[in-house]
Amino acid sequence: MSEKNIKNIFVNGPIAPAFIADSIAKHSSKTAIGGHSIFMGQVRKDEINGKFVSAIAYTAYEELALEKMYQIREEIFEKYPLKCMHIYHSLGTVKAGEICLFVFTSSAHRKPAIAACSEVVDRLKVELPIWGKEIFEDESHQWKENS
Amino acid sequence: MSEKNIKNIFVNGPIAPAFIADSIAKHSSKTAIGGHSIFMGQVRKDEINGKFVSAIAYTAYEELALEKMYQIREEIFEKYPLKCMHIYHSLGTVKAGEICLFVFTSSAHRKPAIAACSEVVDRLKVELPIWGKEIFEDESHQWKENS
Amino acid sequence: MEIEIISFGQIAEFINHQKIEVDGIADTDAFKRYLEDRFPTLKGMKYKLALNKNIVQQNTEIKNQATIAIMPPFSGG
Amino acid sequence: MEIEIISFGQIAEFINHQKIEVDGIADTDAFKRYLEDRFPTLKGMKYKLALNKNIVQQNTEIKNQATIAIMPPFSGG
Repeated sequence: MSEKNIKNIFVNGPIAPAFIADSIAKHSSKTAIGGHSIFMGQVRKDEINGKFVSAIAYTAYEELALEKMYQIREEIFEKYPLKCMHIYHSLGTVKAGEICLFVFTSSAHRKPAIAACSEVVDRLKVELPIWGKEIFEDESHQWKENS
Repeated sequence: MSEKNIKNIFVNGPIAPAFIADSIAKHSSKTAIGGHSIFMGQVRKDEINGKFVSAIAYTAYEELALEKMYQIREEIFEKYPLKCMHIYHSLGTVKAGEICLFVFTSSAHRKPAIAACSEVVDRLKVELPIWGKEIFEDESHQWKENS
Repeated sequence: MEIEIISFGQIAEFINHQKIEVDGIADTDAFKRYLEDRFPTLKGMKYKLALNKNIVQQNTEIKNQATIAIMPPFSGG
Repeated sequence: MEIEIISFGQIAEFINHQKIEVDGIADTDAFKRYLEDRFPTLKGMKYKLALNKNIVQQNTEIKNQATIAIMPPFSGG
């Protein structure tokens, strides 16, 4: 039995703006917070060889991703004086214009929240076993690569 | 007659999470965007000499603030490849736990949005003629100072 | 000449918005001396002036019907 | 011995989840040689292994009933 509190970060399909609003609203009782930083990833309608991306389908090695995210979370809380950190990533299909990633950090003063948010985004792109399949309007696909 | 498109940034009272959600949702048609960065300032219930801050009342030299914000906006768009930038600051009373500042930047890739958002927050705290009066639970007050 | 004075934040607690009729205030340095003389509380405080909506960075000539804002340190955000 | 193979992303398009019965695969380096021999497409690709949910950073011993994940470069976010 693990004593680690491994949180789920995965949601099925896109992350709705109303979900983000709820997440923000929940922090109004946390009156030690002075600054919130949010990053959201949105699926781009990229043009690749004359075809437009209509959606990205995400899959993940979920257990490993959650374990890795747990480690990142621990390290970020060690490094920055954060009050809160929330991370959500889509699985399944997210259409162009929809949100696939939501990272939300909060601290008493603005700088730790901003630095932590940026660092979490950088790290999760590199370290989490998640894959995006870019689906074109003609239903052909190619596998996304993070640059 | 000025040809400059000077945008208002001021809203009366706190900035509602639902307003932020609407702002996010409006970007789903902008499918060249890949990353959004948001900063939100929240009023802290600080304890100062045994008394708790219950709210901050904001006033501004509005015309000068909007002119200055226009300059900052121009310089930030010059410096970073942004798709969008939205800024809102409260005037009047904002209670502890409520949001008084909302900065929202978007770009094709994440780094410009994140860097621009952070820089705008830094600059507006230093450069915009806005004043916060911290109101305590006993209705006494002191004037906030940005550190 | 006529100068309109506006004030903000903590300074608005002891300097009201007002129009003054004065002579011999040729520039912003002279205006600061006038102000600190009339409102001694100001001497111990940090403040900036804005002349006709431009923040004063160096001593600047004041013309008739100028509007001068007296601004304590900013604390927005 | 028995090894469970799971695969992700582009690699899942040509390597299915499967259990294999093999002998003589003592470590992850040997497993890679086995894989690339059986699935030549893999030779031209970047990929990482995870052995029992630990990302393989260096050659590691494989024991019976191991689960090995074959993972192309990550592209989340």
